[in-house]
Amino acid sequence: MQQHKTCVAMLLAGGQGSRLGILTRHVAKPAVPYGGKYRIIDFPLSNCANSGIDTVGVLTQYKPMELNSYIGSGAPWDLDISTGGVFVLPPYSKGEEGEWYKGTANAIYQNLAFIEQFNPKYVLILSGDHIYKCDYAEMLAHHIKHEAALTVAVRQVPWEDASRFGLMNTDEDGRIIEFEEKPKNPKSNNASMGVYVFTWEKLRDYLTSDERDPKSQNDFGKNIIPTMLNAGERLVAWNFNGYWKDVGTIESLWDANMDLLSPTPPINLHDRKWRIYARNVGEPPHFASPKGVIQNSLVTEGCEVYGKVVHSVLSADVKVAEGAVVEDAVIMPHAKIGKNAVIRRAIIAENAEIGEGAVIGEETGDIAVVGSNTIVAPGYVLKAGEQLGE
Amino acid sequence: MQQHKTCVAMLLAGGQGSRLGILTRHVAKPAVPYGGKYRIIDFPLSNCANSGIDTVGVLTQYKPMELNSYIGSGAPWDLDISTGGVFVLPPYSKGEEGEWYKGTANAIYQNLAFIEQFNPKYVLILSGDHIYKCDYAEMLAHHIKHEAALTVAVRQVPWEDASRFGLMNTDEDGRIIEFEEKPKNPKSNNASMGVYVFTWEKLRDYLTSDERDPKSQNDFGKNIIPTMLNAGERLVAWNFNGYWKDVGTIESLWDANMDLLSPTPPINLHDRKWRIYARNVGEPPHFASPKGVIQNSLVTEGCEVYGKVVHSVLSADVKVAEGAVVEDAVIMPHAKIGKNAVIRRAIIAENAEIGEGAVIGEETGDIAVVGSNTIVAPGYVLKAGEQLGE
Amino acid sequence: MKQNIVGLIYTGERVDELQELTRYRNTAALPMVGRYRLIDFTLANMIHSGIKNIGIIMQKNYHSLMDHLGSGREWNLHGKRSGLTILPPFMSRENVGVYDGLLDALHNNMNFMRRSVERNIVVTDSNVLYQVDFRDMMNHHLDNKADITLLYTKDRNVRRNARGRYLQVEKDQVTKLEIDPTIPHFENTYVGAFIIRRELLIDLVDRAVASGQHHSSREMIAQMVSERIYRIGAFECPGRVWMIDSVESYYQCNMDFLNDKLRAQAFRDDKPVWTKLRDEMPARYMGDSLVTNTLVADGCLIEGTVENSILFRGVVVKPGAVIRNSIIMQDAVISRNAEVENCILDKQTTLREDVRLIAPRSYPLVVPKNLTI
Amino acid sequence: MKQNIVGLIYTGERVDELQELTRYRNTAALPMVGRYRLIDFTLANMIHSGIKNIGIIMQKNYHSLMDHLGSGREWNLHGKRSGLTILPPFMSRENVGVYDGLLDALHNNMNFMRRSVERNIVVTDSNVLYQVDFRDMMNHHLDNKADITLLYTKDRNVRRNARGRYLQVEKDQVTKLEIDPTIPHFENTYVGAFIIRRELLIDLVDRAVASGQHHSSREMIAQMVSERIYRIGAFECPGRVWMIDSVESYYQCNMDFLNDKLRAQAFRDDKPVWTKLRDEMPARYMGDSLVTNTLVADGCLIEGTVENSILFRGVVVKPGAVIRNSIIMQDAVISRNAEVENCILDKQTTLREDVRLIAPRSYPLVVPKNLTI
Repeated sequence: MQQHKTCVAMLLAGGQGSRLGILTRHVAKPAVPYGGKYRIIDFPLSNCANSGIDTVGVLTQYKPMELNSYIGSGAPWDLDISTGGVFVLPPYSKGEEGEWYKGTANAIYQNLAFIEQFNPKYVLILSGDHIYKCDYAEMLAHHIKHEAALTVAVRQVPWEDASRFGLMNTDEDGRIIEFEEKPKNPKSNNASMGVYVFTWEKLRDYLTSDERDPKSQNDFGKNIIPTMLNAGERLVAWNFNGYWKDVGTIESLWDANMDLLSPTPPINLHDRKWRIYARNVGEPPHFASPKGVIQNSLVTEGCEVYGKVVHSVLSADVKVAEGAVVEDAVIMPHAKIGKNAVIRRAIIAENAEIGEGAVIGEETGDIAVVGSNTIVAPGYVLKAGEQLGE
Repeated sequence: MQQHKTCVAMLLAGGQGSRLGILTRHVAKPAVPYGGKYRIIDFPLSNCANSGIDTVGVLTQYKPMELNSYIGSGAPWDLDISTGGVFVLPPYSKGEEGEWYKGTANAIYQNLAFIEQFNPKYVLILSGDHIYKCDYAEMLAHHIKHEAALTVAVRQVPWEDASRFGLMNTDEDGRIIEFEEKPKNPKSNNASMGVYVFTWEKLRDYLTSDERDPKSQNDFGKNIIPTMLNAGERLVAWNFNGYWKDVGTIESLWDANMDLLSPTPPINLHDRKWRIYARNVGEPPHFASPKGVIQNSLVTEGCEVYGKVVHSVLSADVKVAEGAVVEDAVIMPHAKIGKNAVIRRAIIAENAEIGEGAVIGEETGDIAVVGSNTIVAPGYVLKAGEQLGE
Repeated sequence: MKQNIVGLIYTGERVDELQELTRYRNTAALPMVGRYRLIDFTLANMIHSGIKNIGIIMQKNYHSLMDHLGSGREWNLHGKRSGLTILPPFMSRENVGVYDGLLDALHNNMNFMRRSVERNIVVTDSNVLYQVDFRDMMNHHLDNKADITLLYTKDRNVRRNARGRYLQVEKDQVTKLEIDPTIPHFENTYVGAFIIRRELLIDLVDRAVASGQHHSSREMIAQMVSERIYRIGAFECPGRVWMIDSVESYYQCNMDFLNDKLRAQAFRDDKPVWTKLRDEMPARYMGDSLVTNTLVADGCLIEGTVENSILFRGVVVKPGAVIRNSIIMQDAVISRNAEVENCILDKQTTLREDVRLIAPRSYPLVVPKNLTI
Repeated sequence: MKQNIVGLIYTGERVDELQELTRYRNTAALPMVGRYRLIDFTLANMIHSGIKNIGIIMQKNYHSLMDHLGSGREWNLHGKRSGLTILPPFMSRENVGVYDGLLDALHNNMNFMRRSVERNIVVTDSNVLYQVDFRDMMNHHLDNKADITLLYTKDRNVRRNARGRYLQVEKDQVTKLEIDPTIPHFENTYVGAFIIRRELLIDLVDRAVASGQHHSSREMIAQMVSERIYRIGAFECPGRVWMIDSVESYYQCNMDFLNDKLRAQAFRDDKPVWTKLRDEMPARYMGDSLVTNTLVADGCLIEGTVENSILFRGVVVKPGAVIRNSIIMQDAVISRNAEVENCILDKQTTLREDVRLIAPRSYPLVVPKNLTI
């Protein structure tokens, strides 16, 4: 059967995300929990589903198992269809030997045959590192309207931060005339989001020639975009104005969770026209006990709160025992907080168990982290900014 | 959520199957078409579904893309469930560097964490190289009844062939007392089928210690089974009496197809209590034209036969033009046989196009093969035993 | 990508002329062309027009249709965000109901129309077989600035005396409408599909019901034409159209698929027609089989002679048996030396050895399902 | 692994005492415990007993139940080889029917029973909530060499005067049966579930219908007991049993789930209760919320005070609002300073600002769905 997809998405989910410390020791970054019932990868996958993109390749090579299990058949995102769907794509052996993904561009290059089978007109490149809601269909329409070879999603960052980003300098029509990677003296504040729409033939051609260049680092930002600019291809910028958060560090992951607790959260997860889908674990409603206290928090199904929870995010199946205090904290799925334990400005990862009277984190200072499956002894004290884990 | 699976299956689908020549140049062996509408992997997957095993890991490192696309969400085999299902498991990066699968045992070892998450009692090890119908539930019941650490499926082979196999010498109770790999003077004719049921703890322990042995080849037959025997573990044999065909060579693949054309085929694919499932391509019924002739053949939906087809297997969407003759041949999906072409004792792979008047194969001699996507020029002659392909 | 059309299929047509074929199934569930049901072609039209949200209004006899559609998985219509919605007849403490025509059906399924988010809706009957891209029709509708656009055909094959709806079309606009004329005066036959803004349809149905026109949509459209308030567009259906409204037209439609060209029109590589799967093995030709000009589905076992026929999945033709100009449905068995000509054998029928069942070409005989003769 | 029991759930109970709660839905579709429907607990019992082939006999008002079950995907019952089979009321040219009790329903769904391949069948009602492993019951049935085994409970909570079926059980055998006694004489209440060999059930139904006992299965079982031809086993249901047959029992059952122990019995880590998903975000506690002894589902937004209550998905509690001892269903809105006590608010109800709706504990008030007060 001959297939014709308008657009296939390729999601770069490969990074270990080492700046997340012990949180990514056992899982890839896109599988890190966020916001009570989501994982980071739910955002690009749900965006795809809501944008009408039904074929997604997920490129991964680090700890793919948890991601593989989480994605499963793709049903939670309506991506379990016979004419497309979601595929986890690790590097594979070609004849005698295989090779790992060398860079972002190389990861796509190694999967050109995957894309080819869907015979698409356009390819959407995504990364699995950000929390945002985005209608890729609008971006694609922009790309088509401007007959671009490549459209780069950009967002305006404060001028003082601009030098930390890859910047797209555009002319008045939105055409990209220059790309600067972390310049000292930025000429614009249009930061690339690492979200690209390529016309498929262009992508294929430039990836193929880039691969032949032994000096190339096979990276979109460092190699592909500059080469295309030099070749005079039509590159346009597409402005994104919504909430966009890189959750690549402990601090930013914690921040992004706290964002959800403001009276008017900068990202609305209650939007029934743009639901964020997630794999559901089948827990009963959460229980607020007669003596428990819950204030300014997100609490997910399966939780049982006998202690005090203030300004925190509780993921599915978290237990907070009597006398325990959880404040300004992110508690990931299945974690147990023992009696009289105190958790402040901390992230407690999946399945961790905090013993009675333990004190994790402090009222001020850096975020304390307890890694997944870690059992913290009763009375243990973990100071601000410290990490404890297997 | 705590899971408890009785049995998880691990399917070793890694082999390139180089003895299949150009047939496996673009696909892994388990993805090779067979019997008109199946691929080799449909047999172990359907056996799992029919045996009530709903969680299958498919271990692969060579050309996984086609296999990945073919398996998709697992829906054709009822393996698209949220509490299990089918997972394609390639080797993955652990921290800084990754490693390819070194041997069959190492492939399972690298995926111990995958198995662990389902917390099974037993693990079924399968390979993706054989055509057979087998009720693994019976084998599992045998394993449980005999309180074995490992149960090996065996079948009786003719004594004269026995020295080509790994043989399980058993006592009168069916307990394995000796394992001989291709002995010159066989003491039994119980050949191992490479199908194993392990008690999970035993498997985990022996794989872990095998991995620590730098001299081990990390192979079930060469290392794990002898070690377990030496350690005095209870190893039992389970007799399988049905049709079982290794399709590892061009000749045996062709043979296995021809088996289906006998008046009473040795394997019944029309068995409605044990269906072999396959991904369906949505083709209309096949068309036997007013002038076409079809005799003693299997013809799949989507075919159009204007020429003569005798004692052959036609897969989905094969076209046989006027005047063409197809005899003793296997034609794989989407292949086109041009006018007046003659195909005899041949395998024509997927999407191949045979030009007008070309002659492929001969009435006697070895099987001729045309590889996938190959366009054969009009009038071309391919002799017996020759292979033509990209 | 994201679509702006929701589909609604009405399966309530009652066609007594289909005799035993619709005794236990509705017209939409009629087995067609060896492995399909009639509704598969309507679904294919919608799916390949990018429509992902489809409601199916059920009527009497809908067991086989529900069984066929299942979860919608085979059509990739099983999603959470969209997919197939089965709309069974509304039955409450007050209402043990069967719809009284399309208008009544629409009125009782207002919830589905209201809940949908798409701007436009295409409403189709289910007893017509054709190929159309509703996106082309939608574009025509918009370019034509129409309020509603009707699909029509000039195919003379679907004209009937004293039955059907015929349109006078002038400059892409419907100016007159005839319902069930003794002899049709206009060359354009309404194919039973229209496109309209969803909100407008809701409004029209509300008003029509309020004013007591409960019988069918015919009046609604007829009134729209006569009132001249709305601009009623007309879009011509490309290719052949088959109206399945009698045993003869059912038989002829199936037989037409033996024609290479018409088959190629219906089954395009890039627009597969999906249907419920059976996981049958390929068809087997054994012994002295002789099969010509015949469509054969998977799972058949043929040892006899078949010509100018259609064999559905799992049909068994024993040695010496002869089938001519016939439609043999799923799992039927034609025993040794039996002969069948110009017949329609329904599912699981069995013809015993040496039995001859021969009808005139002009009047194909229907054998009801499960019968052994 | 491979199972030898097929499940059949009868959803035809008509319980007028449930008032408005079952006006547009049947008992099986009653919303329970914040995010479930009553049938989810029956399905969980079957799924965790390894039953993979389940038929559901539909009756009047089954729209919401069909919508809930969808393709069966959420229960992993969407496979080809097995899964959920929706059995809508049989309607043909002859029969616009509603079943006249379980026996009639079984008779009209003989096809499902005949097509199944499992050796045994468990048939359950759908208005009882309990936890049982049918494999234990099956083993008991076999060890006991029974022809049919009835599930019963000694839980006094389900005893009713003038209603119900009560069993005299001697040595695991039912020796007497009472139907709707003024005052029950036996301490064992039949829970509405029995296990039997599939072929035997088919035979019994055939014979019962042939002899004109069309009304219900009650007579069939009663007759079996009195005839003393068959060995009628009895298996005691472990744990609590809730019979949902009135507004009061519905209310009490939900409230019982505020008890940690009873909740732990129903929701085990290794036996999740699946239900239709809504993809809601976690519940949000904002402002001066004060919530105690309450079950809260995802999607709620709570800015007011809630105690001893159950909030279904998407409930909004505005600042100053107070909810006590109440069940608030999906998407209900309690506006500022409104107060509700001892009430059951059905889906999408809205309480306007400052409105007070207070009922006595002994007589909880039901507010029908979509109402704004």
